[in-house]
Amino acid sequence: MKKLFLFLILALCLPMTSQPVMADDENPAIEKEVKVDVDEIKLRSPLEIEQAVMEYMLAFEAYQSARKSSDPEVRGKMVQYMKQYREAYARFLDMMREDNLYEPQKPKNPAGRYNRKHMKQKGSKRQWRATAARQTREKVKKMVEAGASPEAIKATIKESLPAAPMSVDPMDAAGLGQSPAGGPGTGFTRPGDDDDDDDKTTSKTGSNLDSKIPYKPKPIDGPSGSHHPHKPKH
Amino acid sequence: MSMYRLFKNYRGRAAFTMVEIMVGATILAVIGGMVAHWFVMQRQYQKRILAISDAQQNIRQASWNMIQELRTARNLIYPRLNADKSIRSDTKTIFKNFSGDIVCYFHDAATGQIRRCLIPNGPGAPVVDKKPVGSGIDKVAFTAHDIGNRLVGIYLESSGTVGLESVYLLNE
Amino acid sequence: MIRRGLSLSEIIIALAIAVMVMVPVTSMFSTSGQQVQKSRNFSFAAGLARRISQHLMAMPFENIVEVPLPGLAMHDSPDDVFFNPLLNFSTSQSGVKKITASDMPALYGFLAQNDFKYALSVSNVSFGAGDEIKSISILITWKEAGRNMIYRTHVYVSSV
Amino acid sequence: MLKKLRQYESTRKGVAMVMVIGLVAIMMPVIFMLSRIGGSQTQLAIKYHENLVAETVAFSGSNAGLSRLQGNIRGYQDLPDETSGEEKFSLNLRPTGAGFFGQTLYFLLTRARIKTHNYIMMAEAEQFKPEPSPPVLVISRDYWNTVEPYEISLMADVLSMQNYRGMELLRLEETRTFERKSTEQQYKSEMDSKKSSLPAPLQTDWDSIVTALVNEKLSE
Repeated sequence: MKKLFLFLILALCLPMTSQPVMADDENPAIEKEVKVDVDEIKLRSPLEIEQAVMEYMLAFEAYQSARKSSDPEVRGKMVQYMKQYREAYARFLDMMREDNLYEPQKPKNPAGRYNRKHMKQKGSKRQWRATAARQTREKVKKMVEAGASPEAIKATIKESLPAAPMSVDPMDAAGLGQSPAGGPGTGFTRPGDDDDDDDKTTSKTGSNLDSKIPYKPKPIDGPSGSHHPHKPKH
Repeated sequence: MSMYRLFKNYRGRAAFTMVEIMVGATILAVIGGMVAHWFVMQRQYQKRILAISDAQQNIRQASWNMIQELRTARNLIYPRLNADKSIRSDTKTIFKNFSGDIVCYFHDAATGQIRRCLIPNGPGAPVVDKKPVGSGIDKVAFTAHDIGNRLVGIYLESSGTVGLESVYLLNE
Repeated sequence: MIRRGLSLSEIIIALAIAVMVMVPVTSMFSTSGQQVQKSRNFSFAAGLARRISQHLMAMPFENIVEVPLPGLAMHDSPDDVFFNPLLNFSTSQSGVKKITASDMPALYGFLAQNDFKYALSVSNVSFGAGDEIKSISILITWKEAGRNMIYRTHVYVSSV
Repeated sequence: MLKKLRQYESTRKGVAMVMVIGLVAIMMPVIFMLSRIGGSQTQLAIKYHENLVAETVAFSGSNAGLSRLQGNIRGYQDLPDETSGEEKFSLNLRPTGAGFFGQTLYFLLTRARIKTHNYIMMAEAEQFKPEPSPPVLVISRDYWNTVEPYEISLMADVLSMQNYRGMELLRLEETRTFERKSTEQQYKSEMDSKKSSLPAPLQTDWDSIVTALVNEKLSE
C-alpha cells in the first residue's frame, strides 16, 4: 500500500518538478557531418546517466558559489570544490565514452545519440526531463555560503541525486496509461519547442570532421612564428 | 687638332688640380665634421630609442607567447599564495595546460631568456623547448594572486622598461 | 661655347636640395623616436587594462565597484586588488613589495613621471531578465608631453 | 685677365665636383642608416601590440557572449558585430546537440581581427533550460584559442577548429585517465622520477610541486 502511495506521489510530482524535452534537437548541419555508428551505442540505465549529470551540475554550482563569495574562508575551499566538479564531470565523460555517446574530437550530442539507438531498438525516443534541479542548487549554494566543508557538500549532492529515472520511455508510459506527452493534469508542456528553433544553423558544405587529419588552412604570418599557438608537442 | 686635344678642350681638363682637391677637402672636412658630430649625437639618441623599442618588443613577445598558453590553462600549480594568504612571486611558474600536461616557464638570468619546459602528466621525460618564449628579459616575477589558483601576475623588466600583465586561466 | 662648369649658385641649389632631403629624414627619425616613447606608454597602458580585466574575473562579484575619474594612481596608493602589493618573493606578508619609491624605484619613477592612473566605470546590465551582469569600462590615463592620454577597454563579468 | 678668370672658374668647378662627390659619399650611408632604423622596429612593435589587443578584445567579447547566454539570449548566428572599446568582435553560437536534461551544448566562437591579426576564442559550454527566473545555469568549460584566419561563420572552418581542439582533448583524456587510474603512490613515484631530468631551476621546488600535484590528482 505504502509503495503504491509512494509511486503515485512520485508519478504525480516528478512531472510537476521537471519538464519533458525531446533531447535530440541536433544541429542538422553538424549531424550530417558526423558519422555515428548506432549499433555501437550502448543503452545504459537512464537513471545512472541522470545521476551523473546532476552530480556534475551540482558540483559546478558549489564551485561557482565559492568562487563568487567574498568570504576568504569560503574562497579557500574553491580548489576542492573544483576538484570535485572535475572528477564528477570526468566520470560522466567516461560513461559517455564507454557507451559510445561521445568522442572528444566530435561535437557533443549525447542525448541525441542515445535517442537514435533508443529509436532503433525500441521504436521511440526517450523523453528526457528538463530540470535544472533548482531547489537542490539553491540548497547547495546556501550550504557553500554558510561555509560547509567540501565533504559535506559532496555528501549532500549524493543524497540529492534522483532515486528514480526522471525521463520517460513513451512505450513504458503508454503501458502505465500515460500518454507520451504526459498524463492528464500533469501540466506537461513541450518547452523544447519554443526556444530551440534558433539552434538550427544554416548548412554549409565542406567538412573533414571524421578524418583524423586536421584540415590545415594557410598559416598567417604570426609573430610567434608558429601558425598554431598550441600545436600539440607530443 | 688631334682627337686628344679636341677631347681636352671639350672637357676643359683631364684631372683635378692639387688646389682644387685641397680647397674641396677642407670644405668637406668642415661639413663632414659637422655631419659626423650630428651623426654621433643621433646614434646615441637612436641607441636609447632602440633600447626602449627592443625592450618593449621583448616584453610584448614574451607576454604574447605566455598569455596565449596560460589563458587556456587549467590551473596554477606554482607559485601559490603563502600560508598567511599573502601573494607569492617566483621567477618560474608551473601550471596544467589545456591538455592537462604540466608546463613550466622559468627565467634563466644568465641568458636573459624565459624557457618553456613540458613535463608530461603521465609517463615520459620532461622536454625543454629549443626556442625560448622570451629573450632579453632582465627580471621576471610570476605572482600568484588568487586563492583559486587561476590568476597569475606577470612582471617583466627589460632594460628599464616594465610590463605588468596578469592572466586569468579560463578553463573550468 | 666655353663650358664654365658648376657655378656657385648651382652648388648652393644642390646643397639646398640636399638639405631639403635631409630635413624630412631627420625629422622622420626624431618622430620615430617619439613614436617609440608613445608606443611604450600606450602598450604599457594596454597591459594595465588587460591586467585589471583579468583580476576582475577572479575577484568576488560584489567587490567590483566603481573607481570614478580622475582615477587612482598606482604608485604610493593604498592596497588594492590590482597593483598593490605587486610582488612578494618571501613566504609571508612581511615581504610584500608595493609600488613605492623605496620598494620599486624604477617602476615608481616611470609611473610618477607619466602620472598613470586607472578608473573603472561599472554598470549593471541585463541581457535577459537577470540583473547579474556587470559591464565594466576600464580607463587608463596618463600624461605625455603635456597632453592627457587615455586608453579604454571594456569587459563583462557575470555573477553566475 | 680673361685667362685668369677662366682658370679661377675651372678651380671653382673642381671644388664643386669634389664636394658633390664627397657629399654623396657621406650622405648616402647616413640616409640609408636612418631609414633602416626607424621603420622595421616600429612595425614589429605595432604587430605585437595589435596581436595583444586582438586577444583582449576576443576575451572581452567571449565574456559578453557567455553573459548573454546566462541571461538566456540565444541566436548569435545573426548578431551584428559588436565592439569592445573601439575594436570590433564577432560572435557565433553553434549548438552541437543536447544533454540529458535537455541542456543545449554548444560552441561560442568569438573572433577579433585587427588588420591582419586574428584571434579566435572557442568556448565549449552547456546552457541548462530556462527556469522561470533567469539567469540560467551555464557551465562554460574548455576554452581554446587560435590565431588561424578561420571564418567563424563557416561550418567547414568551425569543424576544423573542432578537429584541432579534439586532438588536444584526446591528450587531455590521456592525462586525466592517468591521474584517475593511478594510485597516489604510483602517481607520486612517476612525478618524482622526473626530477632528475628537469632543468636546474625546477629541481629546487619540485618536491613541493609534486605534493600539490598529488593532492589535486583526480580520483575515480
